[in-house]
Parts: sequence; structure tokens; C-alpha cells
Amino acid sequence: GQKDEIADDGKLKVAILLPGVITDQGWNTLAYNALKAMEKNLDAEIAYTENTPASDYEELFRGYANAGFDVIMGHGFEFGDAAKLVAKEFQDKYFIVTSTMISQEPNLASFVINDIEAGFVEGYIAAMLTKTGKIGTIGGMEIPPIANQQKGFLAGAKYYNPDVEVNAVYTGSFHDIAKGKNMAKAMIETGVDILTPNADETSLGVVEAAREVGVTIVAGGGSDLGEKNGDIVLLSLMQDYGRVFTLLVQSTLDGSFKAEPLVMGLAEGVTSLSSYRGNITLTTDQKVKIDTLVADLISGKVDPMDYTD
Amino acid sequence: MIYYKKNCKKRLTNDSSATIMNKQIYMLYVHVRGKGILEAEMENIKQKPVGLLILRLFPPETAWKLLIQILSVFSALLVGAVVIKLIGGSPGAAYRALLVGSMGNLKAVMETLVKATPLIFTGLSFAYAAKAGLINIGAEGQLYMGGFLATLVGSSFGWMPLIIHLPITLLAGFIGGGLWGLIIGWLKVKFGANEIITTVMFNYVAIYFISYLVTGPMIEPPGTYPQSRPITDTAILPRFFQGSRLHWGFIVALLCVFLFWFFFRKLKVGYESRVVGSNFEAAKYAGMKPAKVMILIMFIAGGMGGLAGANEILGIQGKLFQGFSPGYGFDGIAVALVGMNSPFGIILGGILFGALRSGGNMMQMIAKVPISTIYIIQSLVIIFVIAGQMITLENRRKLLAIFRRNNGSE
Amino acid sequence: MSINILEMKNITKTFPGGVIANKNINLKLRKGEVHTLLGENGAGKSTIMNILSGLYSPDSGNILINEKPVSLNSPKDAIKYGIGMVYQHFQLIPELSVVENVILGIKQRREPFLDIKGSADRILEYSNKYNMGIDPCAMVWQLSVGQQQWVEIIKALYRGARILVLDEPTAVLIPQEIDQLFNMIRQFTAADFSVIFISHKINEVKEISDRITILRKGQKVNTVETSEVSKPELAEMMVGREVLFKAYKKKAVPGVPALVLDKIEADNSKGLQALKIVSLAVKKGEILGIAGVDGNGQSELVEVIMGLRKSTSGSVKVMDKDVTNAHPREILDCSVGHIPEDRRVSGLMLEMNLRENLILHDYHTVPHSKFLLNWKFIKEHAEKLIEDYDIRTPNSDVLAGKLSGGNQQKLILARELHGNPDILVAMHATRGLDVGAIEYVHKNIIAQRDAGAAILYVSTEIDELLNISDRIAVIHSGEIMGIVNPDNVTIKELGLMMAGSKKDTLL
Amino acid sequence: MEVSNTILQIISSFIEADLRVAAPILIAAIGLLYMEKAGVVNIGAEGTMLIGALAGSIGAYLFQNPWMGALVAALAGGLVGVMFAYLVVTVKANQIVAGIAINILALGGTTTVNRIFFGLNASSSDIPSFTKVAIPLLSEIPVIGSLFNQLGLAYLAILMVPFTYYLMKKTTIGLSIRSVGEHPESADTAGINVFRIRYGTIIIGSMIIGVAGAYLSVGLLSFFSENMVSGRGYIALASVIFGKWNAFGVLGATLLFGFGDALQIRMQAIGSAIPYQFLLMLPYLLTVAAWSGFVGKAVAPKASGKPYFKG
Ligand SMILES: Nc1ncnc2c1ncn2[C@@H]1O[C@H](COP(=O)(O)OP(=O)(O)OP(=O)(O)O)[C@@H](O)[C@H]1O
Ligand SMILES: Nc1ncnc2c1ncn2[C@@H]1O[C@H](COP(=O)(O)OP(=O)(O)OP(=O)(O)O)[C@@H](O)[C@H]1O
Ligand SMILES: [Mg+2]
Ligand SMILES: [Mg+2]
Repeated sequence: GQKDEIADDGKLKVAILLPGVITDQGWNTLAYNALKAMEKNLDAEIAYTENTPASDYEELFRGYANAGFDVIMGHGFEFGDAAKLVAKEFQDKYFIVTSTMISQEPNLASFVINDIEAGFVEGYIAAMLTKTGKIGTIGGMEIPPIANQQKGFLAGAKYYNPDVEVNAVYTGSFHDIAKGKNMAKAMIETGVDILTPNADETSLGVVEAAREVGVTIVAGGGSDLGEKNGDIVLLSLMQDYGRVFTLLVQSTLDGSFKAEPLVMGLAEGVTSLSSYRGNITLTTDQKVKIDTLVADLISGKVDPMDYTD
Repeated sequence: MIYYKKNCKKRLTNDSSATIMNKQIYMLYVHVRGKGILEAEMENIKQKPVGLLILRLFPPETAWKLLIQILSVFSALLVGAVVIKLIGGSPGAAYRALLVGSMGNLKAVMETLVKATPLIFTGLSFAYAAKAGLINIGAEGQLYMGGFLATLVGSSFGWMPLIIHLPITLLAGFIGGGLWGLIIGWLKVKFGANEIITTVMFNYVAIYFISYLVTGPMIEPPGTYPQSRPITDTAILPRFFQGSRLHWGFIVALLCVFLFWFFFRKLKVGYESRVVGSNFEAAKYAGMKPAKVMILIMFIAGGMGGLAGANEILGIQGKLFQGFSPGYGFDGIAVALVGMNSPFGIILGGILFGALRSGGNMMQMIAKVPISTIYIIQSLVIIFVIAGQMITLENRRKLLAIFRRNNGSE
Repeated sequence: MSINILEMKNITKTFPGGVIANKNINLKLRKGEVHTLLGENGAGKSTIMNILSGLYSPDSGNILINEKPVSLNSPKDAIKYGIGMVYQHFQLIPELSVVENVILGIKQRREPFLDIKGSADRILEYSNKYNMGIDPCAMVWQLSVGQQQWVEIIKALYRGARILVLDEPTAVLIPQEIDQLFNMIRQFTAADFSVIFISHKINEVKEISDRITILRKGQKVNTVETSEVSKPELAEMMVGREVLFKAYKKKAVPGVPALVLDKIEADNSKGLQALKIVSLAVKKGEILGIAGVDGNGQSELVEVIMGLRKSTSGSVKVMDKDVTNAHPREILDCSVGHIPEDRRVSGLMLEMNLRENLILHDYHTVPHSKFLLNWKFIKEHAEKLIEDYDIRTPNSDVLAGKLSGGNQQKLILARELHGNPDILVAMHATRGLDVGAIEYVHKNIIAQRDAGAAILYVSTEIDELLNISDRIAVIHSGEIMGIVNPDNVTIKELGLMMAGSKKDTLL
Repeated sequence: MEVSNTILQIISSFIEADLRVAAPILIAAIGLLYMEKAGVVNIGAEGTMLIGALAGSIGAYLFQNPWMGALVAALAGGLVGVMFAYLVVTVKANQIVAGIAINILALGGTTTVNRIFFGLNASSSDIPSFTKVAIPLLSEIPVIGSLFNQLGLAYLAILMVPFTYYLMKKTTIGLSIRSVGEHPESADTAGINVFRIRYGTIIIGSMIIGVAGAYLSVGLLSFFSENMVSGRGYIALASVIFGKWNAFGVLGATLLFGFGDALQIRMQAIGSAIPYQFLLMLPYLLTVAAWSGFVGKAVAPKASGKPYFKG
């Protein structure tokens, strides 16, 4: 009876590989919460690996598969290659990778929550609210979800007002909060009055800087930054990874799993706007404009790609 | 110990075909007892080829150190068990996972070796410099630069046959890291720039540089992902078996350990390096060129770091991207120092830390021990091992005295 | 009848590694006496004094001060009981000033603040009282070795020492300074201080001490009244055999000049001129002694010859080959041997073993190496040298740092002399060695001379130079004051030249 | 007029930013300076800061007072110091490895404790943090006025520079520390307890480094996050060497690094065309360049990194 940890007791077993720590209040926390949701909603047994070193992606996929996990997920495009490799070896297990567009029959799927679209909304709102005509977005590192968000941000801002000045920078770190704060302060000094952070923990530094000076945050990055920082965050563009995960895992149970990449966003209700909070009150007119934009994006009347270069 | 003594003595005296294992334990025992006591018996053993081999591998000092190190690791794990218990885990399950994950079966053993491979390289990187009196904290940066150049060469020239392309690519990795280290040596010799500072700074520079490359000039078309084009098949380090990641890089690492031994033992410049490290003035007096030696050593040390990077890219990852090293460069320092900068020690140190890494994965996966606890255990191992090394030097006699008294012998 | 101010009873000390440095040693010190410890290198003199100063703790034995047992667990305790130690290897910190060195560890008047000014005044008082000429604000690295010795003595007095221990103080002093030191010692004893004095120089010992305790191989041989023993008796008690005081040497048969310095000038490390138009020629088969007070350009002279320091003008020729400012390797390869100034600083790799130390100059030559190092040969050769040069060690695996000072010097001799170099540059080759060891070194160097080597022999010991050299050049402030024949020069004349008088002005 | 005003404002904010970046590094570097002067190299400053950061946030939370946070951080740092001192002074272990062990231990330990204590979703609202203290009058001065509107701890950091300088130069304890760093055996023979000095400087220094960590978690920010130190400990160590083991030199070195970082951030903020990675390299390159260009051979305490073996 020494093998009870890995014995198959018929329970659904789901594991996820995370590039960072579950406390980053961003990318990894989102996934962790999604996992927790599955534990509750699907009565699944869950496991996760934090700070997964690149050298171990492959081995960990394999390890979880060997340990009897039914669905193994990699949270980030960087897990794609390793997943492809291991998925071949374990045809009876399901593999899911996020923020990439890969797939492999019969058991590897991926999904992206449309970052360009989310960035577009953020940029649009920021451009609408700025009094100085200068807005900024602060990313962690130049990786696809963030680069795409910045691309969308620029497009959205220009869509609202071609003359608005947009500053897009990277801190080079997802956890150096102090750097985020310093970066934000420097931006504020150049006249930026609406900031959109998208850098996990480092975002918290941006929030602190904004709070000190009293500028407004329109949060990117998918989690609801305003939940704890309602005083300064006007709204967050939320990305519901939990829902997508649950959906996909459920599909493995009922046999509807499709080995294909998924793109989801506002239209699917996976991307949504949080409630308005923060230090400024929107006029009805502004609210209407935002609602219109969202509706147009959903209906396809506005396509962010038309405004990017 | 008493047990060993009785058993081994019996076996050895009345059974000339004692197994290697028995002899090893016996040798260990002889060494613990102290040199000289059983010299006659040692002579006896030397007569036999196997005995000689063991004596070569474990000269008395080494055997004693090894024993202490093993005890240290066990003590660390013991304290680690308390930590696991404190955070509400099950030490039994955790260590079972550690054991299974690191050497529970052939595959696990191979995985441990996979992880040991880059650590051996970075351990060598630190050890080369240390032997010449330099402290190289820069293996991490050298690793990235080696990875970069290896990728550059490995993702082009796909028309070459493997037999040519792979060695050239490895060489590129060596040179990439080597040049990065060479700059450190040059700054030291030319400006007296302290290598601890420059290597720490250069780590950051290298990491940002790689980040720039893979999001800019080296990005894989069409530019969706921040990673380089894949290494062509002709530059991939072949794997030994289907289903295991153990690849030829491990052999290259062992070869480099041999070359390390060869460099310092057989080459004139190796001797010069040790003289420079041990007494810089004497090196000048003897007509050596310490500045050149230092630059050369930093080039080689950097090269070893570079090979660690090349090894990861060509053996495991197949492409260059940000953060592809989980701190192998820093672990290498511990590997070298735990291995006391000796060839054999570096291999063992690499395997020890490799085992902690692969077993650690299993601890996370199965025993659900968080990664943070694994870090704690890792640091405990380092602390106990370095503390244990001092016992070797300082208290050996005292311990021996107690040991003898308890044994009632002599 | 004077009382025993100090008594050491049955002191035993074993070092890790098993060396028994002191075995049941008993020592009594009377108030107001000068008591000498005499013994070979490694006899255990420094060890027992280090025990007295609280630096080492003995394995067994008692120490009584004023007939009361005390326990000396640290130098602090020893200082408390009025024991002032001047260590064989100075314990001054070069990077600090004289005052800072002296007041180190002493409670200050305005604690926690340093009282630099007040302390400097007191130091100046001592300096004047004993005629030391110390500038309290100078940095220690700026001082000559002799002055450093004075600072050590001030340090001890400043801490209220009543028992002063001087471990081989004269090894680094010039004759005038030795006289000065002896005057100080007499002043101390006149004030009822007691002095323990360690030296290898039997003349001095006879001159200054009241009683002598002889140690051999860690054990006490005897304690005698100075007036009751002769010099040869002392030497024999110390070494255990008869010792020749005068090196036996045939008349030199000088050949052609082998090492020629022509109008050499050079700067020291601080950029000041250290050598002024030095011209010298050392012939084959002769020993040219260089006399002078430490720090008068000897180090720079040797460094220029060995290619370790650039000369600013002039030329150096070795066997007619111009090697001015050549790389050291090129010079060494011209069959030049070099016994460096300080064996521990530049002579040896203390953490490397004996064979690795022995090949320092030869490792790149056949048969030590062709393409690869030939350890088999190296080992055999090393073992032969160890035997030939009587280096006391179990085997060549031992680390050089573990040898006693005398054996370390022999190791260097073996390395530098075994190839019979045409030219030998030796500096302080016998510093700190006992009479037996000195005899040995001299014998070897003279043998090299007789084999035709040209030898430049730098020393601060006038006796030694008179004994061994065929000619003596005196250097002062980087200038050669003159070259004299040891057979018709007096110690006084040499002393004057060393103090800066030109030879011609003496005559 | 308008233009020159903005320029002044930029310079002013630049100075402020420089100090903001430099302050935590400065505090840590001063802490390191104490032990470095006594001949101890501590690469574990990174981990010690991290532990200080966590302890600081816990202390501030429990006592609802940032100063208590700093105090708890100091105590925690001191505890790490005791361990480090035991390893390198008593056991005489290699200082570099001991430091590395502390860094790994800190990484694991703080994560574990943080999650036990704050759970997975730390929130800044519960942790009180330091606020800026404007010095009357001085803070009104144009351009450099921002220098006088800093966190209380920042003033403390600045004050520690002359304090440390004079302590080292003018007091008996300073002299003892220097002598131990230069030549422990001589210090010993002069009646100084080398072990006590090394233990003392390591523990005091580690306490200061702990406070440097708290500066991050209850000063600059108001919460703890795993790995928030992000290399500042290494930079502090480099600053000590770069500052030639002199308190004012260390101040200069940290300001230079802060300058590089502030410059880098501003260049990004105004939308420089240079890839951001090169801008991020700037402070590190600046440090190396300054070292090579101006500093030359440094004069480390002679016994730096060497354990003291007593006979
Ligand atoms: N780098 C070294 N440092 C110190 N001692 C060394 C070194 N290399 C070799 N030795 C010693 O020199 C001796 C000769 O070594 P070597 O290995 O050449 O022996 P050997 O009898 O020629 O054996 P082999 O058959 O391996 O050539 C050995 O005692 C060895 O310990
Ligand atoms: N720290 C030490 N560790 C091991 N052995 C030592 C140590 N110090 C001295 N010894 C050994 O103890 C013996 C006595 O040494 P000690 O220094 O007392 O001799 P000494 O009489 O002062 O000689 P010298 O005239 O050369 O100064 C020597 O064999 C020496 O090698
Ligand atoms: Mg002595
Ligand atoms: Mg051989």
C-alpha cells in the first residue's frame, strides 16, 4: 500500500505547470485559482508545480502523466514544445497549453485569451480618460501575451484619439515590485496620467506609485487588480482562465475534447470588464462609449487587427 | 563502523576474492582508522589490481572526506524532515518521492544524470577559476552566452553532417562563454577590476542580452514567440535511449572533467595556473606570466560555463529563449565547493545536486511538498556539507581518538 | 636574592599533526634579569613564548606570576599580567599608523573615541626616552624593519609590560640598532623589568643575558649562568654537536665578470628613486656581498637583476648577454638562480607540496616536462633532492607550509642550487636560521662558488658577510658607498658606510 | 522660462528617483561594510534582505506600526547573522558557499513562512508602511528639495554614512574592526577578541541588512512578495567593493547605480528607440565601466574572505 499517492482511485486528476509562483497576483494566481475552481466544481484531485524550470518542462509533463494525472496543463506558450513531445507518448492523457496556438491529435489542445482585444479596450479607455494626452502601459517582459496586449493598447488608444501619446515599456521582471514602482513614477513624471500595468507582481508596484500620486489605473493582465486596490483601479480587463480550463477539462470527460487551438475573448464572455471603482467617476457618456466598443468588438464590427501595424 | 570492521576483516583475511564493494567499505574503514595503522594491509591490497584501482580512486584523505560528506548529507536530510513535518507534510512520503525521483529506477537515475550534466560544467567553471585563485560567480552569464553562440551556429549550417556540425556547435558554445569570461579576466588584469563584481554584473548583462536577442534579431520567424529558430538535427546532442533525456552531453561533461584533471595535472600551463592561484608573487619570480594565465583561465572557466549552456540548448531545449537556465550557474558554485574543486568531487557534487533537483520534482508532484521546502532542504545540504568539511580538517584526530576508544582497539 | 617573577612549570604543547613542540619545560624568570632562550630552528622557543603570551594554550602545565598561579587564555590575559611580547613575525598592521597599532585594543580615555593626540604624545615620550626616533603618525608600512621593532617594544611598554619577551629581535637589526636595543634592555632591567630574549647569535647572547636556558627538540637541556659557559659549549648544547663558527673557505679564484650592472637606476613601488647609478660586476667564482640596512635599495637591486622591476636607465648583462628589462623567464633561463628575499612571500607556494615547489623553475624544461609534466620523474627527482639537501620531511607529499623555517629555506636552496647555476642572486638567505642551518647554507653557497658560480649575496648581517664574501659592496639610499675587502675592513667602518659615509671619506 | 522650469523639475525628480533606487541598496551596503571591514565577505546579503523584507511586513502587520516592522526585520536579520557567523567564524566554512546557502534558504524559507502567515493573497491594505517625512524649509528648496522629502528610513540611511565613517575612523571599536579585517592574528595578540568582533560585525551588519529588506516591504512598498529583493543584495556587495570599503565611497557607488537605473527608467519612459534590454543593462554596465575607468586596484581588507585559525 505504499503507492497510495499515485493510486488511481477513479477521481479526475488535473495538474498544471506554472512558470512562476502562485502568489504573483497575476498570470500564475489566475491559473491557480482556476485549478482550485476545478477542484471544487469537478471534484478533481489537483497538483501544480511552481517556478517550473525550463529544463524540466518535458520531464514534469511526463512525470505527471506517469503519476496517473488525466489532464496536464502548461500555463504559457513556452510549454508548447514539451507538451507536443510528451503528448505523443501518452495518448490516453490530455494536454492543454495556454497562450499559444498549437494542437496535436488526439490529445493536445491550446487556447489563447485574446490579448490584443483586451489591450485594445484598455488603450481605448485610457485614451478616453487622459487629461494630459499621455498614457502608458508597463509590461513585465516581452513575451507574446504582453507584447500582444501592448500592441492592442496602442491600437485602441489611437482608435479613440490618434493624437494621444502612448508609452509602452517593460520592467524586465515580473517580481521586482520596486522596479515597477520606480518605472511608474518616472512615467507619471513625464505627464502620464492613466497607467495600465501588465506585469504580475510588478503591477503591484505600479499600483503603489499611482496611489501615491493619485493617477488612475486601468488594469491589464487578466486578474481583477481592483478587488484589493479599488481606491485607485478604475477597472480591470479580466480574463477568466478558470472558465476555459473547466470547459476544456469537462470536454475531456464527456468526450467532446477537440485537439485544436481556441481563441476566446469578449465574445465568449471569457474576457470581461470588472465593475467600475477607483478614484474617478465615469460620465454616462463615457460608459456608453465603452459599452459600445465592447459590443462592436463582440459583433466584429471593430477588429483590433485593422488598427495595428 | 564496528560492524564493518568485524565483517570486513573477516572477509578480507580469509577470502581473497572479496567483492569490490566489500573492499571499498574496508578501505573506507582503513582510512577512517587513520593512515599508517594498517599500512601493511594496504600494501597487501595494492598488490591486487582492483585494490590498486580503489586506492587510486579513494586515496585515504578522499575516503575520509567522502564518508564525512555522506554523513553530512544524511544529517541535512534529517533536519529537512523536521522542516517538512513542521509545515504539515509527511517526511516519509517526501523522502520516498525524493528517492524514487532521483534513483528509484533506471529512468530516474538517468534523469538525475541529465540534471547533473550542466551542473558538472558549471562546477568546472568555478573550479578552474578557483584553482587559479579567482572567484567566478559568473557561470550563469557565461552559460547564457555559450547558449547564444551555440544556437547561432547550431541553427545554421544544417547542410553539415552531424559529425562536423555538432563539434563545431559545441566549440561555439565554449567560445561564447569563454569570451564572456575572458573579458572578466582582461578587466581584472588590465584595470584590477574585482572579478566578484564584474561577474555578478555580467550575469545581468548576459541575461538581458539574451532577452534582446530572442525578442529581436534572433526571433524565430514569423516572430510570434520570443525564441530562436530551432537547432538543426545535425547539431543536436543525440539521446542514448528512447524515453530518457540522457544525451551525449553527459559524456562531454565527463570528458571535460577528465580534461580538467589533465589540465592541472599534466599540462605546464595547469601547473602555472595553480602556482598563480597559490602564490602570485612566486609565479612572477618564476618567470611565469600571471596576467596571461589569469586571462586564459577565465577563458576556459567561461568556456565551461558556455558548454553548460550549449549542452542545455543542444541536448534538452533545441532552441534559445529567455531564462532557459534554472540557476545552474549558481548551483555550480556549490557543486565545486562541495566537491572541493576535485574532478571526482565535482562529478559527485553534480550528481548530488542533480538528484536533489530530479527528486525535488517528484517531491512536488507526488508528495505535494512545495518547491520552497525543497529549497530549504537544498540549503541545508550545502550548510551541513561545508560544516562537515571542516570536521575533516580540524577534528579528525579528536574523532579518531574517540573512535578508537569506543572500539577498544589499540 | 631576587624573586621569581615568573615561573613556567611542566609546559607541554602538541600541535595538530603531532609535532610535540614543548615537552615538560620548566622556566624561572627572576626580577630584573635578562634570560635568554637558545635553541635550534624548531626547538620550540617561539611556541613556549606564545603560550606565555596567551596566544597558544598548553596541553598541560602551570604558569605562576609572582608565585601565584594564573591562567592565560588569551593575549588579553597576558597583557593584564604585565607580559609584553614582541613576536618573531611582527604583529603590526602595515595599513595602520603607529599610534593606531599601539593603542589597538586598549581602553581609551574618552572611550569610545580614540585619543589619537594624547596617545601620540605618550608614544613620543617613549620614543625620546629610548632614543627610537619614531613618528607616531607615520604609517607602519613606511617604517624600516628596525623601527617596526621599536614600535613593537613601545606597544608592549604602553600596555604596562613588566616582563618583556623579545623573540629573535636582532635577526632584522643592523649592528648600530643592536647596540641601541641592548641599551634599551639595560634601561629596562635597571627599572626592574625582566626580559626574555631569544636569539641564535651566541655573541649577543653572551653579551646581554644573565642566564640562558637551552632548548633542543622541544625539551629543556639546561639553564646556566651566562658567565659560567663558553660560546662553543653553548653551541654544542644547542645543536648537540660541535659547530664551526667560521665557514671554511678556500681563497677565491675569480674568473670573468658574469653579472654586470652598468649605471642602473630604478624607482621603488611608490615611484621614488630607489637606485642611483649602481655599477657592479660579479665575477665567476666569487661571492660579492651587498651590505646595507634594510630598505636601502637592496630589494630593488635584486628585482632589477631578476627582471621583476624595470630599470629607468643603465644596463644589466648576464654572461655578456644584455638582459636589461628582460622578462624574468629569459633571465632565469640564462642559468641564474635566485634565493628570494622572503621565502614565505615570494619563494614558496605554501599550500602546494614539496615536489611542486621544487620544480618551480624547471617545470617547463626536459625532463620535467616535454609536452606533458612527467610526474614520475619529478617525484623521483624531488626525493633525491630532499635527501641530498637533508630536508626533514616524511615525504614529498607534505605541503611546504608545514615545514619549519629552516627546512623551508633548504627547500629553496635545493631548488636554486641543484642545477649549478652560473649566477646566483641570494637575499637574506640565512635570516632566522640557527647556527647549524646557517653553517649548512654557507657550505652550499661556497661550494657553488668553488664550482665557478658568480654569487651576489645580499644580507644585513655584517658578521655573515665578512665570513662568506670575497668582496663587500655597501649600499646606502640606493647608492654604492664603496666596495671593500672583508679581510681588511673593520665592523665599525662597514657600519659607517652603511649609515651613509662614502668609502673614500673614511680613509 | 517654461522650458527651464520643466528641466529643473526633471532634474529634481531624477535626484529623487536616484535616491529612491539607491536607498535600500545603500542600507544593505552599509550593513555589509561592517563585516567586510572585519574581513568577512557575505554573498548572502541577498537572502538576508529577503528575510528582512518578510520579517518587516510581519512585524508591521502584527504591531500595526512600520517601525516595529523595521525592528522585527533587524532581529530576523540578526538571527541570520548568528547562523552565518557560526558557519564562517566558528566552523570556518567557505564564506561564499555559506552565503549561497543562506540565499537558497531565504528563498525557500520566506516563501514558506509568507504563505503560512499571509496566505496566498497578501494585501497591502493591512500592512502599515513608512510615509514620507518632509524636512521643513529644506524640502522647499527648488531642484534639490526633493532630497528632503523622503521616507524616514532614507534619512537614516544617509545618516548612517557619516556615522559609519567616523565609527570606523575615530573609535576604538572601529579600530578593532579594521585591525581584524587587515590582520586578525595581530589583532588577537593586541588583546582583541577576533571571534567576538567578527560575530559582532556579522550580526550587527546582518541586522542592518534586514532593515534594508524592510525598506522594500514596508517603506518603498507595503507588502511582501516572494523574491522581491531581485538582486539588490548582490548590487550592495558590489557597491561595498566599488566604494573601496569606505562609507562615503559606498554612498557614491550606490548613487551611481541608482543613477544608472533612474536614467534607464527615464529613457524608457520617454520612449527611447534603444531596445529596453539594453537600457536595463545600463546600471550594471555603468558600474563595470566606472570600476575599470576610475577605481583601479582596490584595497580590500587583507584578511578578506579568510577564516581565522587560532593556534
Ligand atoms: N598534480 C600532482 N600533484 C602532486 N603530486 C602528483 C601530481 N601528479 C602526480 N603526482 C604524484 O606523482 C607520482 C607519480 O604520478 P604518476 O601518476 O605519473 O605515477 P605513475 O607511477 O607514472 O603512474 P601511471 O601509470 O599513472 O603513469 C604519484 O605519487 C602522484 O601522486
Ligand atoms: N602552528 C603550528 N602548527 C604546527 N606545527 C607548528 C606550529 N608552530 C610551530 N610548529 C612546529 O613546532 C615546532 C617548534 O616551533 P617553534 O616555532 O616553537 O620553533 P622555534 O624554536 O621558535 O624555531 P625558530 O628558531 O625557527 O623560530 C616546529 O617543529 C614547528 O614546525
Ligand atoms: Mg621561533
Ligand atoms: Mg606516470
